[in-house]
Amino acid sequence: MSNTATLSTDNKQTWGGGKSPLSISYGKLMMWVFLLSDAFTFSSLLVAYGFVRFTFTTSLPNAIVKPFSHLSHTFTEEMQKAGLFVTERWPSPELVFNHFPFLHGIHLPLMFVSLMTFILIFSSVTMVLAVEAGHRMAKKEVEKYMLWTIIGGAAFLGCQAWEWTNLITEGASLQNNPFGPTAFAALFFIVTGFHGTHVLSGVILNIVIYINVINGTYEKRGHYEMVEKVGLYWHFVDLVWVFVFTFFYLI
Amino acid sequence: MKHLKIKASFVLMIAMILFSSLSVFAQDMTTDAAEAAKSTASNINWLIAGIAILLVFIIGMIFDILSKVGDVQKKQVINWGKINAYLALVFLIVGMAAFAWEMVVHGKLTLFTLPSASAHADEYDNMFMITLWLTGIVFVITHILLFWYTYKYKEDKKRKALFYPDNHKLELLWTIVPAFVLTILVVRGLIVWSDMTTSKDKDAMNIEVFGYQFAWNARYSGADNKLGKYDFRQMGIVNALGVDSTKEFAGDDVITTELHIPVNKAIYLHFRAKDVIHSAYLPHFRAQMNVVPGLPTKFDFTPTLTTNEMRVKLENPNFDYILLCNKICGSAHYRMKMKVIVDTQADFDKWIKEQPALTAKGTETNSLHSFLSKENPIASN
Amino acid sequence: MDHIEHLEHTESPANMKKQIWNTFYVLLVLTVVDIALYFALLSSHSIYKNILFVFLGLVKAFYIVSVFMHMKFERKFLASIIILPMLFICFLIWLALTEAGYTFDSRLF
Amino acid sequence: MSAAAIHSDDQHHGDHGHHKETFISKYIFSMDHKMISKQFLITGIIMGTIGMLMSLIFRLQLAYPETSFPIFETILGEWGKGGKIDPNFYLALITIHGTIMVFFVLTAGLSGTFSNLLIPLQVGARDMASPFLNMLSYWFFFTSSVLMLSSLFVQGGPASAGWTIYPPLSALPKAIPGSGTGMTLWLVSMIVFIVSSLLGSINYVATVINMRTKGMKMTRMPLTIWAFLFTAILGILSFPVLFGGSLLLVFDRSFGTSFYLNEIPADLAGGIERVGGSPILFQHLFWFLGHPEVYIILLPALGLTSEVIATNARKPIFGYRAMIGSIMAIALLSFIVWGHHMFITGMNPFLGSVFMLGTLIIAVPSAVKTFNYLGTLWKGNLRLNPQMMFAIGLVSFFISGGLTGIFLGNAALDINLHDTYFVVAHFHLVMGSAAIFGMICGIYHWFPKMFGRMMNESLGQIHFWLTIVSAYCVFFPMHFMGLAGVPRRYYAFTAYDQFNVFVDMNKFITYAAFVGGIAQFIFLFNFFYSMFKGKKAVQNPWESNTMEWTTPVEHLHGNWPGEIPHVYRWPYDYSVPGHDKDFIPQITPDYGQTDPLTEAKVVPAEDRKKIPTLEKEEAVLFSLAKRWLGFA
Repeated sequence: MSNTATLSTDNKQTWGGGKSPLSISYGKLMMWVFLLSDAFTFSSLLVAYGFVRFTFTTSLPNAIVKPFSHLSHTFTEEMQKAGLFVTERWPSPELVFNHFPFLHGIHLPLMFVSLMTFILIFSSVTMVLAVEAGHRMAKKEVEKYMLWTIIGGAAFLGCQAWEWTNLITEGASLQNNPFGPTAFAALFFIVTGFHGTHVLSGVILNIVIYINVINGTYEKRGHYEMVEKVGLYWHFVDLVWVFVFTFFYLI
Repeated sequence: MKHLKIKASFVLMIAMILFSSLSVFAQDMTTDAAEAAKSTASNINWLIAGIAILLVFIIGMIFDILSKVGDVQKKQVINWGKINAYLALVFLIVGMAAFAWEMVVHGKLTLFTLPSASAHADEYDNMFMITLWLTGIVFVITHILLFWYTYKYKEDKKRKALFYPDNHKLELLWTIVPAFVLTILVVRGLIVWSDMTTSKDKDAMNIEVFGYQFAWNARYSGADNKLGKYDFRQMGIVNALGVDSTKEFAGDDVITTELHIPVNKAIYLHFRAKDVIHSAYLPHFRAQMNVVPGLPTKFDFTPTLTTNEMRVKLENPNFDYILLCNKICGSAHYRMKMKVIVDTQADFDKWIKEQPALTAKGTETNSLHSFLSKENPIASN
Repeated sequence: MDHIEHLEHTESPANMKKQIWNTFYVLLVLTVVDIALYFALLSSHSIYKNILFVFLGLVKAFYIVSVFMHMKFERKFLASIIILPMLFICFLIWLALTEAGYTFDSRLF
Repeated sequence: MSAAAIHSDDQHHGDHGHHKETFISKYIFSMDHKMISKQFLITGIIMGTIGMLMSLIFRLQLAYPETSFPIFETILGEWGKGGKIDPNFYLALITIHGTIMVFFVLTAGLSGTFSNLLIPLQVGARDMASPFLNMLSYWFFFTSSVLMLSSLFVQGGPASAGWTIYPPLSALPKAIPGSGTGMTLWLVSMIVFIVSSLLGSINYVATVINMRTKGMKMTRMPLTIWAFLFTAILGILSFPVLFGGSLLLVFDRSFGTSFYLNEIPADLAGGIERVGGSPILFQHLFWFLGHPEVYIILLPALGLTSEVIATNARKPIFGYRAMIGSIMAIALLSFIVWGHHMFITGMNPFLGSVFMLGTLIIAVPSAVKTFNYLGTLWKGNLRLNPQMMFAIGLVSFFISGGLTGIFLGNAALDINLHDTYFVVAHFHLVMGSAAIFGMICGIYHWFPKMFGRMMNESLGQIHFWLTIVSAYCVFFPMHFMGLAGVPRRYYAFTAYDQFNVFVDMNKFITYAAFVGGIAQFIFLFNFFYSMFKGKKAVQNPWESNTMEWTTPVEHLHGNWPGEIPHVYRWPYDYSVPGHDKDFIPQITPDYGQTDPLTEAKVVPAEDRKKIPTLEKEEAVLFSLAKRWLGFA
């Protein structure tokens, strides 16, 4: 951080402006403003979700399937027969998201998404630890935590790919939805897909930064602000997931 | 100076050559194409365009030369400050005269000079006139000030402007006064708006207006005053509106291509579209509502003058009320309209009897009222 | 000069690390609470359940933004210019839901 | 992000960019904000000319619906068979005219040009916070303009659902030919445009907040900068919502989803039945951008005007703080009033009341701005040069158009005025003419700064008078057509007997439009001629206070040759009593004033080092030649 200070004063004399009233560098400010606008993009998609959802009644599950109970391979059809998955009603999430890798046939409502959430939160923690190590100019630690973050992000993407595959094999697509209104599947794919794109670009950015860290680019530059900026982006992706999780899986 | 002259004459020469060659070319064209009158028109168009561009060029050159002369002579050739000040004054006076002329002459062409044809039209016109007077006064005063100041305070090298950066009282004044005036407008506007959007009459006659590319249909609810259900999957060439006559309330429905409505009776219009958004605009009744596919919309009003009465009042035997499409909807948007005829109750009853109902059976008495099934708009019953 | 001020309110490394891990535990617990509440309230269908979930989501968001994204240590002004515009989104949400409710009603009757 | 930051950091280590510049790095992929602003301006002017020519074509159609113009067949080909415009192409023309004017001319051309030019110069920065992103912003904009224009040449013609592209018309290719490839290109172009706008806006905000020179407090910034700052914020917050909205529309169009479609049978919607969405949703998402967009257009114009009026009235702008306050109020309110475009689209009437309240409140800050302009003119010493005349014209249009807004903001009155010519007249006055006047006023004022030459004054004056008269002649009578119930976006009015009375008025409007169009050619001539042949500009031709006039006439990458001057006062010290000159530049300290940053007593202006100037033309030419040849 002290290096940041000297660098900025140098900038002031030669090129940059004279002020930084928010006491952050312009790069971080730009990142914050970008995240603000990106928050609006996600909000618009979630607002669309809310709007569409409010024009449907939510399904009232009259038969609750117990966790760990046996799941027949025609579970969706059974639900359709029971009147829980009809096109006029928004499906109850725990009946849709109830699969877990390697545990086919067991009703594990929302367990997999909890795991995904955990992975993403954990990668956020390693990211913030990398940023913290960057403040101390501890190159080795930054490397270690960056690597963990990248692994976490990749794991999350893998989980999402698995979940998508699972839903698609059950017949869900942009135009089709065995669980209820088509808009449910379409919105799910678009919103999680848009979030997934963000995660993917975050992972790519992280890899670029990781390589730079290994090469000692920031060591030479004297500060690890780049890690901080990408960290902001990474936390934002986590933040968005909190709301995607709340709105798509819980409500 | 010498340099300038050479340049100027050079430019003029080019201009002359261009102009003469163009006119010779044009003459050739006109003589050659005497037999083909159509292409002449085209060539003349090109000629006009060419001449216009040339004129712009010549004018530009002249003024460029003038300003260069001014620079050399160290004085302004044209004192635009003074000219503009006077022109501003002329613009103000002529503009205000034109404004008044427009209000008087073109104002007569507007709907507001026609007798009001629906119950809420007076309230509407009243609101409009209040807004017009208030904004008109502000318009005139601010424009007089704007152009008067432009004239009065034109640059005078001997004078220095008044250093007057702010005056909080004045600013407060011209914040509070508009706020106050707007409060009046808002409050009145809200009253009028809520009057117009809440239906008052429970016994209003339910009529469905159905829009599609590029025509309108009307569906009358028949004796039971309830519109039958529809299914958009059945909309086709045979059954344009997708109404199944065997369904509940649908049997006595009447589908027409003209909108006949009885005078002095509350009309509850339900709108439905097949393909894209249209807008049902009934200017004489101060009524408009978008017609959205998959979203039932409605508007209610009470006509107060029959078509015949209106014809007499306007001394125009050809007058007809219309319903026109006011939301861009495709190539024939500009002629998507429906004739609206306001009849007396007796005439209306006679007319509706002549129209064939969907089935002769009348109303089905199926009272099953499914909570979630798609139903056609029915007034609060 | 501004940057030096910025330095002063950064915590010591050990303290910071502790805070990060604490936040992680909070987030973890909140997520578990979310899932638990989901199953506890499965048969209920009140709007308050949704409000509760949104509230828990906002608490998580608060922790992420304030600790992970370092907002707690930034100037108040920065925090406000990032967070206040969210009010517009709140307005949009309120409006969209009211509107959707109206659409639902008008399709029903 | 990473590349940009790395780049700018590298640049900081170099000196003021005295590295080698090739033609490509200087004129094409330039990272100098002044060159980027010129690129924006010239692209904007080209797009504006195209948009204007389109409007002339459809004005001709409106005036003579029955007449055949062979020229149409020549230039439009199959769209002008028999010399008459195809009704579908008419709708395409109005759509593309609207889109080009709103987004490409008045958003990018106006705000892009002047934000880029003035933000670094007026706040005292070497360049934008990130020159690289700035360059990207221009090239995204360029790409999106090319995409938009290329949609004119595709099968089925360009997008023709109106610039508001309401689905289902824009979502169903069967509904109108333009909803095929043309609409896809429109959406792609718009998404690229949004990216460009975001890159630009983020840069502007960071520059204004972080890159100001010493002593340039927020309260010492010229009103232009305030306007640009809030314009950028509006863009950052509203464009993403359009992005989300158009993303969903892309899915509706191409991937068979139905977010905006309900009860559309399969044969209309490409074989897939569409159930479950709502067209109203798109309208909300669109107008969440659409209404702030109006102020994205208008605020920079008002900002430029504030500066021009103060400079040429030789008088401080009246109520500087009130002006800033009203900019803020307008910016905030613009986010909560979008529903007034939708009063009768089937929206909940209760929400109509909410939006009506907000809409009419916006009139208050607008009124404050107008009265403050009048207060500035009062007892001024007005130099009536073209930019001042255009600024006065802007105020006039702002008043006329703003007042008709009070009719349209009233939900009840909107019932009969919605989508009639009254609306056309209203927004062409207030955001068409007024914003164009602001842009032209800016061009006349800052042309010397941009190109180092002066524009011809007389041509400017002729341009002004022809333009204001023709603009009023075009748009004022339209109010009466609207009040008579004439709908907008009609190809012809021949199907309605009651509109026959407006035949003459339509012809008159068209003649006036042509006069206005020719007047713009005078401007174009003046602009391009003066760029190369105009009189050489002096450093501070308008005797203005702001910082951009302290930079040398010849452009430097890095703006100031030495240290960036410090700022000691607000920008509106015109005609201060007790001074022999009627202006005091911002960089002039008062006697005995302390430098706010170094805490040392500063030497009075007269004794200070003179503002660096390159007065001799030979020197300018020599250095220019050297730079062009690549020696410097």
